[in-house]
Amino acid sequence: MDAELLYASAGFILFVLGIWSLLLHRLLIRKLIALNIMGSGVFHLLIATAEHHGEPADPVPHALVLTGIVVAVSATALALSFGRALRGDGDD
Amino acid sequence: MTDSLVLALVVPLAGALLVTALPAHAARIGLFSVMLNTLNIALLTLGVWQHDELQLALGDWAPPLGIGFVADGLSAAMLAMTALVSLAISVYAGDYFRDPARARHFWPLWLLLLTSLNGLFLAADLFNLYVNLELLGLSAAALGALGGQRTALEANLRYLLVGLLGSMTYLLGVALIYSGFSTLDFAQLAAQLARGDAAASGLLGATALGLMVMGLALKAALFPLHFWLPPAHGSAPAPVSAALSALVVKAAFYLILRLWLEVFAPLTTQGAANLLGLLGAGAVLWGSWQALRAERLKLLAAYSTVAQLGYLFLFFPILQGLPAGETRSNLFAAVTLMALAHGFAKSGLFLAAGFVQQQAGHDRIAELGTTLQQLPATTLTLALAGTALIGLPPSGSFVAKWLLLGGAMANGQWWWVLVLLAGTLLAVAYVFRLMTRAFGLEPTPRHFFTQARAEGPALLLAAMATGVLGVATAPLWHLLGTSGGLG
Amino acid sequence: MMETLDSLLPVAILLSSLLPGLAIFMVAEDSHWLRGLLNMTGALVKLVLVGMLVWGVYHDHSYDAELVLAPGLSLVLQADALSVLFVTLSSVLWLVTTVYAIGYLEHSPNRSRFFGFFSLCVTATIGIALAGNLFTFVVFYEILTLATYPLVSHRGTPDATAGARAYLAYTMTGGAVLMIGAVWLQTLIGPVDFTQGGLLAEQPEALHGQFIIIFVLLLAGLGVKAALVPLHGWLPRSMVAPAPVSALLHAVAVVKAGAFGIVRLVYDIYGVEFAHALGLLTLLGVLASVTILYGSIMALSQDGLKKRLAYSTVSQVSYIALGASIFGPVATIGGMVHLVHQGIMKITLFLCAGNYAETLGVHKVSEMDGIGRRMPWTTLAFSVGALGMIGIPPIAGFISKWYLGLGAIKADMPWVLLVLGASTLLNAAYFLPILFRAWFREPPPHWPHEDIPRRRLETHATLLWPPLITAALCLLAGLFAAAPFSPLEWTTLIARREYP
Amino acid sequence: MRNSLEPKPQRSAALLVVVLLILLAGLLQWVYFTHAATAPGAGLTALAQAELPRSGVTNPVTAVLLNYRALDTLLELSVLLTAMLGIWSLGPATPGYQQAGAVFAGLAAWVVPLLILSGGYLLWIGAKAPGGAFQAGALLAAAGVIQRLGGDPRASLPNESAQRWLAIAGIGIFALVGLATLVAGRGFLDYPLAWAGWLILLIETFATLTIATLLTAAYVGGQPPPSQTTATPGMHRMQAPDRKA
Repeated sequence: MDAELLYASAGFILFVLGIWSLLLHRLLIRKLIALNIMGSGVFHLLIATAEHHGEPADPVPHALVLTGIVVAVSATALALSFGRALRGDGDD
Repeated sequence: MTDSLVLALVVPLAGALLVTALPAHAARIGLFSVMLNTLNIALLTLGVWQHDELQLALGDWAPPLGIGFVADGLSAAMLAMTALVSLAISVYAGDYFRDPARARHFWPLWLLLLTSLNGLFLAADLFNLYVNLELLGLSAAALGALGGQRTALEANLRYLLVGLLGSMTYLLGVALIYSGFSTLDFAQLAAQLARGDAAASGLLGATALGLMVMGLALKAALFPLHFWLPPAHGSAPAPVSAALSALVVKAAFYLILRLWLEVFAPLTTQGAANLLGLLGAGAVLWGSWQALRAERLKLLAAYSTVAQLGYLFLFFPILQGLPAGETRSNLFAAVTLMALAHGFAKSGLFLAAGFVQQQAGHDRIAELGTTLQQLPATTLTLALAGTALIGLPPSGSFVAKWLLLGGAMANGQWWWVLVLLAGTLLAVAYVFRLMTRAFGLEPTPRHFFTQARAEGPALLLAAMATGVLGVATAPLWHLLGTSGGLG
Repeated sequence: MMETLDSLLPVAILLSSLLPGLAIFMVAEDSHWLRGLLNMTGALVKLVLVGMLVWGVYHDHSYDAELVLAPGLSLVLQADALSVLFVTLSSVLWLVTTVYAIGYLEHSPNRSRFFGFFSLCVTATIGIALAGNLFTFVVFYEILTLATYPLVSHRGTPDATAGARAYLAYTMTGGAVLMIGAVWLQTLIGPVDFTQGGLLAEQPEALHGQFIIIFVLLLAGLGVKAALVPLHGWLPRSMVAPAPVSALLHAVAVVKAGAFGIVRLVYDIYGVEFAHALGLLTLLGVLASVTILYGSIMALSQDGLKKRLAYSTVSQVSYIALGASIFGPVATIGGMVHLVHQGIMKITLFLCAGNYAETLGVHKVSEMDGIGRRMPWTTLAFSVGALGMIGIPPIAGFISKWYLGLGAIKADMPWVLLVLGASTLLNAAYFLPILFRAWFREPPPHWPHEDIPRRRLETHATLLWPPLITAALCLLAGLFAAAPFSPLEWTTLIARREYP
Repeated sequence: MRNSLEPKPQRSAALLVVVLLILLAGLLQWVYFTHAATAPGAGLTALAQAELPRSGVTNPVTAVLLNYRALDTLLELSVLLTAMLGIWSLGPATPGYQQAGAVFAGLAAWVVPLLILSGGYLLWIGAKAPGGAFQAGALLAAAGVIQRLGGDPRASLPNESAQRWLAIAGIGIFALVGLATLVAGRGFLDYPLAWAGWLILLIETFATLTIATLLTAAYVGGQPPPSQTTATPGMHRMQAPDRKA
């Protein structure tokens, strides 16, 4: 099996696992990890897409992944901050 | 002329940067940027009016390598509505966030929100839209939590997470599209799909469309994915609620409309459109019913947003079933008109509700009688907005509903008529449950306006929905290029 | 140039009450003077403009203003003979009622709100009268509902709120049904322009079944406002409104909007011949007859004066529908002329009832003993209105009944005569006792609530003159029925155009 | 969607979700593999390579990020700014950590300059090879994180006002360059070829500073405390670090 198909396949599985974890877990931190796993899934797919046999890798999906990562970091940071504000100084 | 496309992004963004750097002058710079944005959007709309469509390849890189911006009639209409609503909200917010400590948080986020909205209505590139969607989701959630109460934080955290789930789902669709079509550009994608080279591409495209629509439907709070909306919109500060309900969910709806009817049109089926319509019907009934039962004014307004979005989705199955022609283009204009009218009405309603809440110290409907009777201008605002929500003349939603009914009948899809009937009567009930309290034995207020800067913008917004949009619809039809015999 | 002026006239008539109405909302509560000025200017300007319109229409001038909303969907204002009839009635009675209301509400709360909506209400009525197609009609019909709701609940008491709620429930449901019917019809045949002689007769026969259903829908929607039994429930309950509102609601705006709509429906959409051919006139005639009898019977047992008048309205308005349901020009004249006659008679009665309540605190029939001695002029006006309702010549009501009866005979529908006769007897049975009490019984030592002391006049001049003027109009319309521009002559003109 | 306060989902609902998700996964796999087998997309490799000489850089990814699709990057920076503004709006920063001991301080003294140096290198090399503003900014932010862990409550960031300027600098320069090309009659972010390399470097330099500031500020986690605060001793709580950094 080609590497990129494996990547894509793994990407789909990661994405679905992410949704599963997001929907069925209660803790914010798990939900955020789940969202990031979903993101990784999509990025896997994009990386797989960039691969074309014999040619250099397609730079566009790579750039999309980089942009996507920054966006995911931003969202995660904001959500964590929400969690902290909600928790106040109480327990986690 | 195409400069205005870029400026639509740069003006609010520059404003956001400036108010970030100079928080002491946030209110002034912020209001100025929004005014400048309105002016720019006016120019843009004028450009679309004259040329039907404005296009731009950013950095002079033509798609598929670069990002394209396209402003057609639909974009221009949404942009113009956004510009006017945001101007009114900004004037109101100057009064609402008088505390400089809150103002300095509000303005930069608000201008970033405006940036993302303008970007969403202009970008013709699936991935650029994703970035805009995230910008929108983050700024909206942060704005919604500005009130600072626990309920607001919880509701907006959930909103943020739901938004992220939605955008991730959307992004997976985008990735699939790129893997299959090697382009992210609307026009190129539409052309490839129209050629319909291989069955496999169609399957891939349909799956991607499904993912994207699902993600966006989550963001547009389509029933039953609406659960996050009422708490988030009900707990945000009034100017933010206005923007969230009038503009933010509308942006997600706009994208669905654009993708469904334009880019992916060759792949959509009547069955799928029926599903959207069915969910819309559910939203109309459920949202209206919940609005009827809501005990707080802002919650009522939020549930009514769920219902009104449902109306917008009712257009899909009917549009799908109609052949190209006058009825269909009329109906397309009608859905736009409905979205605009709701945008104006709901923002006016939320701003008025915010003022009522400030004056009364609460927004429990059962105890609002005194306050409503003391505030004639605000009560009139609520009444005008309510008229548009019900869809009575002279509101834009009445015209839209008339055409929707006509479309359903022309199509033989009778069942939607019943949904509309039930939704209308429920809306009458929930609007007048509030308006009834405006009549009582309180002493007569001496003046129409109590605080013109807070009440004026809301009244003007509501009057746009009920009044202006109810009679002056011809320009919209012209803008959308479906003028037929309008000349 | 002439073209533009012609299309501007109907718009100007609409604006002459709309603009003052919007301005009045903003007027500070204490600025009586400014509010009065806006009100009176609007009413007088409207009257002048309507005068010009009457003159023009009489001379076969056509007035047309169109605002296109979407392809196939326009707001059209036009003036034909029928709309002029209603416009004139509304604007004359608006002026009278405004004068009355200024006096009546002198010290009551929320005047800016009241007069604002009052003007909007008249605007909507004028819009209904001038509507050139079904869409425009529905638009103004719904606006009328919205504009009258605040007037019904104006007093703010629990009663008023409940009355307004009932009003709303009936009219909004009716409006929705009307809208569905209207859209359906438009989907079948395109824009429904009001056309003399109707526009459905030429449609293919396959559609006739749907036309019947649509007629029922439209009639149901219009019947709510016209208070056709069993859709009349809101009307007695909305009696809680202030007297000028009741007067306007019952004599002009709301019930007439419904009745006028029925007339349009029969004559200018379906065409009376076509409606007859579909058997729809019988349906309408039966409904109208039932309503006439039911309203009169209910009126008998009401002690509240306004309630008795309200049930009388239920009954009397259906004369108009009855006229429309009889095929033939004479009955058409009878029905349409009753649009005007019932209006001026009923407004007289309501204004008088308001005078009794405002001056002496008398609300019930049983309190009216000897009231004619304390308030002779008001009672005189009341008597003219009441006798007119019964149909005593030479008062206007007689003309209507005469033509209706004659029309029924010509159309070979003798049972209508029975309805008319029974109704007349019932009218007499509920009005004559009032007159007897008022004129011939001894007045009580104290009136329930004498608010306005007797000076030179029995009550304020602004309260006294309006009913006297409308009573005079009732007499004039009867006495000079044959004069040019009388309501009768005008309806004859309409009927001639309807039955070529 | 549930947040942490809601009850555990019903077992049956959970089962339904799992079944649906398995179906979704199956669908995605099937659709993708069918497609990849019959009509794989060609990608934009050739086009991106062909236009590379006109982009001002030789690293195709950087060309995409800062030239072909520069708008994405401009908006991405705005997203990061939004996150920081949102974080600031949610309240003040948590107190810093206890002053670090000698071992950590010694390590930091080694690592921080190294990080800064590597950041500079990555920024420069970005034009030709993998690297660029985000990578460089992330390294600088890592340096800030280490400083905060070592006891500096502000993570080496300057005072609030300067932070605000730093936070917008990269986006501002980006937009200004765009406006400049617009005024010059070329269109927004349409760099003249001769200047493209330098303009991209200029943008990337400021973007690096901004990214570093924003990431560090996000890590600090709230509106900066007024100046001359000292570390509050006794706080050991670890914050969840930004994974990407």
